Amino acid sequence: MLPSAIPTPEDFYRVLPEVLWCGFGTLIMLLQPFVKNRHFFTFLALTGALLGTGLSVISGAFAGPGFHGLIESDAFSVFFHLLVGTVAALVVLAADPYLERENLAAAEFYALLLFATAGMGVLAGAQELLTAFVGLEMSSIASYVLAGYRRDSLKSGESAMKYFLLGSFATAFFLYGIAMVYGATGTTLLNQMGAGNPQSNLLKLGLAMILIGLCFKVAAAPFQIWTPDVYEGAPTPVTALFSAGPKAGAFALMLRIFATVPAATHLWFWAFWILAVLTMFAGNLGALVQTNLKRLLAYSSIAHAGYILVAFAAVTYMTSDLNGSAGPAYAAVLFYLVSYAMVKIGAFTIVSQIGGAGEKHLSIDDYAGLGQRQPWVAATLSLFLLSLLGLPITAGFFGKLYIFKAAVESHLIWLAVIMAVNSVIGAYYYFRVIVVMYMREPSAEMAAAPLVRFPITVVLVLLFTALGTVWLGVAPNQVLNFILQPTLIGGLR
Amino acid sequence: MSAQLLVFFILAALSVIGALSLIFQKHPIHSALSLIVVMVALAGLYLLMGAEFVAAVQIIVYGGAIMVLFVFVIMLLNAGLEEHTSISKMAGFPGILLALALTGFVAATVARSAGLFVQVAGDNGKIPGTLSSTRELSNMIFRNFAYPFELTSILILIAILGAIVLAHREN
Amino acid sequence: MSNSPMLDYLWIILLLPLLGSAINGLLGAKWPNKVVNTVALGATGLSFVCALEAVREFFANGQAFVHREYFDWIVIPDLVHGGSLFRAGFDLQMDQLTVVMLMVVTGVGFLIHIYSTGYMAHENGYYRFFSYLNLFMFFMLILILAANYVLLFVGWEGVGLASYLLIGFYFLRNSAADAGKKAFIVNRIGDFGFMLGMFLLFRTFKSLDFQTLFANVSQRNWPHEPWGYFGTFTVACLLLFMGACGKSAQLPLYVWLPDAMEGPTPVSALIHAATMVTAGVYVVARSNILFLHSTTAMTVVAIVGCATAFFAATIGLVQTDIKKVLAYSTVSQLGYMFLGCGVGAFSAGIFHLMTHAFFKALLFLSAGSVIHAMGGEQDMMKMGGLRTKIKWTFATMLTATIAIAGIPPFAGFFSKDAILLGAYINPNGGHVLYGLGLFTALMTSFYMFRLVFLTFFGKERYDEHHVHVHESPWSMLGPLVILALLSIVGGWLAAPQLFGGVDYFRAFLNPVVGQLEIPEVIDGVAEHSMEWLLVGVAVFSALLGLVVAYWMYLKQPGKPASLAKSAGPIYTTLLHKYYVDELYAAVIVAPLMWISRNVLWKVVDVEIVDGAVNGLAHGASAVGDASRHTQSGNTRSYAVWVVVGAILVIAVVFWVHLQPPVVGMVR
Amino acid sequence: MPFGLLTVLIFFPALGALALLLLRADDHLWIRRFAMLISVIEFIFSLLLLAKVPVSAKGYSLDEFHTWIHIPPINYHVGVDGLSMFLVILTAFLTPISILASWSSINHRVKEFFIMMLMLEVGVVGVFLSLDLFLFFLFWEVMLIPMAFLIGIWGHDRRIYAAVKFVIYTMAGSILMLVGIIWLYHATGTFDLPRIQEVLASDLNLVDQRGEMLLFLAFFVAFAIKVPLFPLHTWLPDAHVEAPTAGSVMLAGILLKMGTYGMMRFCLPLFPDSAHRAAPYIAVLAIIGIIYGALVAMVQPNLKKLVAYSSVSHLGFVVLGIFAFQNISMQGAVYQMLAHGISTGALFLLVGMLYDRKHTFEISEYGGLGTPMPKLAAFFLFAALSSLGLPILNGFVGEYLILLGTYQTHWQWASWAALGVILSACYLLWSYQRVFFGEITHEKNKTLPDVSARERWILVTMAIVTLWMGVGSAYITRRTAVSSQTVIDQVNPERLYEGTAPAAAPPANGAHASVLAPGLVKKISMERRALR
Amino acid sequence: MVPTTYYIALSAVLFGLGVLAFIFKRNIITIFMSIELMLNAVNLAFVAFSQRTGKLDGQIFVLFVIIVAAAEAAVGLGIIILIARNRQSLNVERVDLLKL
Repeated sequence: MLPSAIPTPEDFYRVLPEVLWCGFGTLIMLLQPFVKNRHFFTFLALTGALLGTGLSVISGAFAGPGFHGLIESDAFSVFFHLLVGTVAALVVLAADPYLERENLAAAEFYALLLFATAGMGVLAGAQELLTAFVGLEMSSIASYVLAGYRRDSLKSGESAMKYFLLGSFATAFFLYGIAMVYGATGTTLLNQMGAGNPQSNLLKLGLAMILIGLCFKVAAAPFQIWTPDVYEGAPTPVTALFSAGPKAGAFALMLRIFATVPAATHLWFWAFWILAVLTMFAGNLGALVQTNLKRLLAYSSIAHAGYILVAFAAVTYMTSDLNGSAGPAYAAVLFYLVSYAMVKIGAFTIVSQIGGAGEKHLSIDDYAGLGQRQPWVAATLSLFLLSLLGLPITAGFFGKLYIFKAAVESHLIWLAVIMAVNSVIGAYYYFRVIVVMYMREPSAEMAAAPLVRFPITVVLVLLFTALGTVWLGVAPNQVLNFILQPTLIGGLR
Repeated sequence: MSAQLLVFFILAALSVIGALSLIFQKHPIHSALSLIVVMVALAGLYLLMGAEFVAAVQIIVYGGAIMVLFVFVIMLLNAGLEEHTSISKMAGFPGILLALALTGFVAATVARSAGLFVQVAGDNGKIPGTLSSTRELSNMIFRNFAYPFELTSILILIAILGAIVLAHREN
Repeated sequence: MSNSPMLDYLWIILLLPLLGSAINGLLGAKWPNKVVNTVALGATGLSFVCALEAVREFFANGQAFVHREYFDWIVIPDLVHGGSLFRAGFDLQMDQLTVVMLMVVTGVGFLIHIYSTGYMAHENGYYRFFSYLNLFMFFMLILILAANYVLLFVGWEGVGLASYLLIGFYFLRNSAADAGKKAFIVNRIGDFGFMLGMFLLFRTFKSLDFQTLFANVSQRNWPHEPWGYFGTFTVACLLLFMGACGKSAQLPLYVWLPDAMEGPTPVSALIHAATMVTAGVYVVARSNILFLHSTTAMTVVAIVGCATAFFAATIGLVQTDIKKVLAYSTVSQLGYMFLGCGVGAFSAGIFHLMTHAFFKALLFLSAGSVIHAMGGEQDMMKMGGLRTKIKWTFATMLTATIAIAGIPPFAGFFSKDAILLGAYINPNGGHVLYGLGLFTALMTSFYMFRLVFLTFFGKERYDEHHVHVHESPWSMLGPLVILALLSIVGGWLAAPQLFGGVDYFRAFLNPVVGQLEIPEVIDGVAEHSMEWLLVGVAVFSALLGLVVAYWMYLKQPGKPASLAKSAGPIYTTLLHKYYVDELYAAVIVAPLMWISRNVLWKVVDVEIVDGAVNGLAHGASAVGDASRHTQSGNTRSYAVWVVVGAILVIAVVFWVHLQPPVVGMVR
Repeated sequence: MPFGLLTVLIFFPALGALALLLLRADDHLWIRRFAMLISVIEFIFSLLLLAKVPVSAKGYSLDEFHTWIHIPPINYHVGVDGLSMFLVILTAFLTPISILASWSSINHRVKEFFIMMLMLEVGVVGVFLSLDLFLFFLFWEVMLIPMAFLIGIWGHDRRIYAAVKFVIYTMAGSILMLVGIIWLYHATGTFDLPRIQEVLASDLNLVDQRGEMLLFLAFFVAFAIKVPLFPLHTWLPDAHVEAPTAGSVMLAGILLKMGTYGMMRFCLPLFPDSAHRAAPYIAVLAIIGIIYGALVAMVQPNLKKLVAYSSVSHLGFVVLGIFAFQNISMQGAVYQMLAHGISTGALFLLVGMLYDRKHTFEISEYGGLGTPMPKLAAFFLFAALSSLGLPILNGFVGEYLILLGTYQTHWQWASWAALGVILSACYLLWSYQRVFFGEITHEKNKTLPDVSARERWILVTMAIVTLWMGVGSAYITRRTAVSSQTVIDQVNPERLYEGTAPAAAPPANGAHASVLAPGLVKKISMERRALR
Repeated sequence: MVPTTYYIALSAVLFGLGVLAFIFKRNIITIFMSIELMLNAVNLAFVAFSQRTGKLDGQIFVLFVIIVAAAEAAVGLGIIILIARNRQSLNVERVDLLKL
């Protein structure tokens, strides 16, 4: 009995966000020759992003496998759809003044952004490796283009080239991994992989290769090497997207694989342990010596990937420990991704605004005296930095807390301690930025320059992210309840 | 040695030689041609395995379209002989050694896991009739894998869009 | 209402000087001297009157022990059993010993206040001086009225503070400031011992109230600690004695007292002669029950006292500063008092304390009068022949000298004799102590008469054009005269039975201090004849000192110089006070400062601790900086890193099969 | 009423800071007045505690409980006992004092300054009142930022270095404490302090010995850094020297106490066995700190650094008192915390006043100041005396009780620590002499003005409190008795040493009480271990 | 009949050579080609496994990989053109503005 060629309506509901994102992306492309007003596209893209995000609730209502089990609509995927959709909407808002300032085409940018978001959405819902691969490529290829979007800038082009070459390189690994897993298990459906012999070296190797590919995407050391360059060179709103969106998607897939495939969960914990430690140190130590804020934030996002990997180590440990429940560890990952995405987008948006035309003012020294010149901006950036640092009443604190908790509950005390040490190193460079903003006098050039304007869209982004950061830091209950609902975690197992 | 095996070895040798040639050719156009050799050799192997449709696509799309694109770009950019710089110390001896190590390990692992391959259709490995195979392929693409297939259209759209954005020269 | 109101309100006695101090200190700056006088004298005078009244009531009540609790000062409630774990109340008590001290402190203190109004009349900071002086009175009264060690310690430290302030009264002079600081710090060293002593007592007896503690000791038959046994009593007493050494300037903590002469002379008289420095003796006497439980402690007290007496006297022999001579004399006499206590003759020690208060205060005040007359000159070598110019001063000074030299029937004779007798009959090396004490008496007589001769006799060695010698006002002479009278008759209170007297003093103190029974037969000789012999020897030695001084300083004025030359190193050593200050500076202070600065601060703190911290920070930065080089910007290198990562991941997946660690949790 | 006095106490300054935000930034006078008003009202609120907390109330009073976060169960649980009550009052007292002290010396970014002061108060009061471990940690961290800003913005030349050092040091400790807190939560299933105590007490096997020690250390190190205990103290001199006067006062007066408070509140009751095992080492560190801090203070050429090092020395006493596990010494430690807050606070105020006049902390730049400014000199002497522990001033009571209590079980510790009593006299009097005595060596110093009316008010207030605490200590010790007894009971359930017997009896059969008492603590610890 | 292992081994070798080429080559276009080589190796593996398992989805993958490769090629060559225009060099080692 052949499956029907016509997908059922339910199937469409389950991929509604992707459909909407792709649809709006296409729509924007179609309208591009006819509409000159760039704000119109902003509006359209925002509508699309938000619509897709909002309607992911519908796909959540039709929980279950779709398209013959290739994708799965569950709370988990809804969560990630909400996340990447919100990220996309925020990036749209943040990009509007940026594109205008840098005189870049708006329509294509938004279209690519929406396609990339759709790719991430696919990644989040994928239950099958090929679908995941296509989703990954959607987001990746769009990302390559976005990274090089400032064509006139040497750095932007270089960023795109590095991202593209190394990204494809890693994708090849990922793909090879899929091939081996397929060879070892005869299937690419995640939930059928249990059939394979978990002791099979081929399966191990395949999963390792997949891990390598994903680690590249989430910038885990020693695959993090591309991150600072690409982040620095890419247009700043794109950097904001990179640090939040694709990472979330990749982590989503990683969670699915390493929570679902039995062979993948068995004693993989050392790999995550080592990767986590390396990543944390690589990010934090690298950030210590940075003078460019954008680059510093890039290193910091490496470090945060490391923290998330700590939770992964806990996840894998828990699943290998028969009595343990990995629930809190999953929750830690998810919560962290939310809090982190919010903060990073906010921070990069400010960097994007302060950077000025041509992104000339990226050095930390350019922020000297910001506390006096633009107190609200400085306060907001400080809030983000403190959240990254993990100070209480910010989202970052709870994020870190849950990871610590997951690590401690998995008896990974030393990992927790190493993470603590890294938090302290991190505190140093985040705090240094705050110090510069508040405790240094501005340079003569910056003092003479007019105040940086913050258009309404950017203010909206900042308002949303800042309030979200505080909200998650003060009352994380709702988000936690959502994350911890049994269907979300149970859906994975 | 069976004829199939012989053909396999010839094609395998061809592909490896092509790959090596890709590496050692100085001019990109030569490298591109070497890659085409590899692709053709692989297409032959696909045929050997009975995957005619894939072999055809390999030749037409890969060897034809994509590689032509490469050659076109090489010509467009008027790329000359490869500049032989060695700025990266990492990519010198240690890099090559590491790459070889990786290759060796992967090859050894897969070679030794012969018994671990999942087998579904018996040991003969014969794929049911080629004609039906293509038909089944289309069935699978449009039924089982309809969703990713639709997604690839978006992917192509992205690629077009990207190419325009990147290569488009304003005025 | 009680029929003894003053005893119920004992705190008034000490509150008055405090009020005086506070009023003068806070408001006196803008007042004329007269008002300041009125307040200060009023406070002390009233306090003296109240003390008299209290003493009267004490006697009227048949010398019953007085103990009044006013409020809880420090209290740690015991919540398990009720009551308190530790209580240091603001409790005052009065017994015979207190009476003696109270009379001495308020009486002499009042006299010196009067004297000061004359002496300090032309000084800046007049109000400040009286404020400090009253403050001193307050603390001294706390010290003697306190009913527990902790409150006593308040007075103890408080008088140290007052002493610090008064020594440093001329704070523009660095030497004065130094001396004040030195006094405080050396006292603190003693207090260190005192505190530990208290702690040990509390640990053993669970109380620091005199009444409770002494009752416990005397009623519960704590065993006596023989020589060489370091039990609670011995250790506690030695620690307390350490505090006494600091306060009463005994070896090896005496060094501050001579320097304390930087303060105004009335201060020297009051604090550094009559009252504060005797606090150590008072504490030892107060704790006599404890000391009597330990042979070791008693012996140490006796030895230290005797040694100090001797040692300070030798230094006194050669000093030329009139106040320094008196200072060493004070140290020496304090040694005597301790000798008395140490041999068990507590009442003799206290008696000497009292007589000493009279004549030493007198000596200082007279010396002050001399200095006043000489316009601030203190070097005896620049005086001489003052006898005729300041007659009253001379007369009083001579009285005091005779008293301190131990010539009967002046006060010093009786008290010193009692101590020497006590030493002589002490079975533990008493003869040695006696011998040293006697020799010290000889030296005392010598240097005191030397002082008198140098100052009042012989040729005038000062420039008459610049110094206008004049007699002091009656505000100063009055107290001198009163004290002179006391120096003469004070001793008769305890005229021994030998002279047909009744030892009132001893009998009076009997309930408080353990008494030394004078055996019927000493060394096989009947007691009285032996006593006569001892008295004779003592008087002889005093007279001998007088004669030698006369011979050396009046008959043969060149002799001292030539003697000094021939004695060479000994003389220099004495002149430099055995180089003890220098020794302390070289052995303790300098190394401590050097180590603190160059090792602890600059090496341990800056280099090691901070260095480690900064080193960690720098190390992290260095690693960060080093890791930069992996970030070469070269895509090929990056690719290699990806390969490295791939190999790493594969290697871990394939070869790391360790079980995850489980740390520390059983659950 | 859903929220009670304690909530008001914690958040009232935050409200004030928020309101302050609305004032015009250039209206300095009203900003100052308003901040002063807020802090004074807060002080009055804090005094209400005295009335509302019964003297002999066991456990926590006025506690408020609101659920906050479900997973993990984090609650807003605050309460007060004798221990925290006075620390809160001290905080509320020193804040207006500091604000008054900054009245004219802070002239730029005035609004931010006072906001930071009030936020600091929020954090500190929160730390003292939290009964939820998590809440505690939250306030602990929140307090960090305003303090860092106070140092970093309004500090002196090397302010940034000092601020960063302060933050990093504290973070290093506290993040480990966070791990410890989570571990503890993992073991007990709750963050609620009273609940954790119950759980730990009811099930001795909950945490094994090694685990308990690790937990103990995780907490202890964080607190020890804050105290600061040798050798974790090097941030303190830097922070103090660079901080503005108000910052120094708050830092020395209150922030350091958070460390010792934490030890009493968490280290001892939660991990009694480990506390016993670690006590000898900690005591040694405390004693080293006492002596070392004093010696280093002695040779400081910088007056403010001298006072800073003196804090190291004084806080060493507190730690010693805590780890002697004696009610007397524990009470002494509590008292010393309060006393040190006042006396060292006063010293810093005075040093700040000197700085306002002369713009230097170098002792060599001063000298002979007693002549132009007798009042300041008098106040300084008063503060110095209270700091060096002169009886009837506040410093004595704490020090004395600590040493007395410690001596009861560890005479060696007390003896060594008592050396600090000598040394404190050395460095304080010596520096006093160098600053105020002698002839004036610098011409400019001759015309320095004496204390102004505002400064006099500050100093008089401090002096009165100093004196009152020195004389009326029983008022406080009666109120802290229950709490410290509770701590002792938790750490030392057997209570072997403190009998009721008003006076010990002499040993029977002539056997003699030796001064060298056997190590009773060791015995207890072994007994406890045998129980497991 | 050729054992699947042979194909897989060949694919591994080709993949490795691709990796090697990526590291070894300097010209961006050639580096991109080496990626294509790696993808080809993957394809070989897919087809081989597909033959082995007798399931067709392996071949489907190959088709998808080819589509993706085409898309990548379009974008990649676009990027290469961008680089070449901006820098007048195709040597990947010369493109190192972003570093440290």
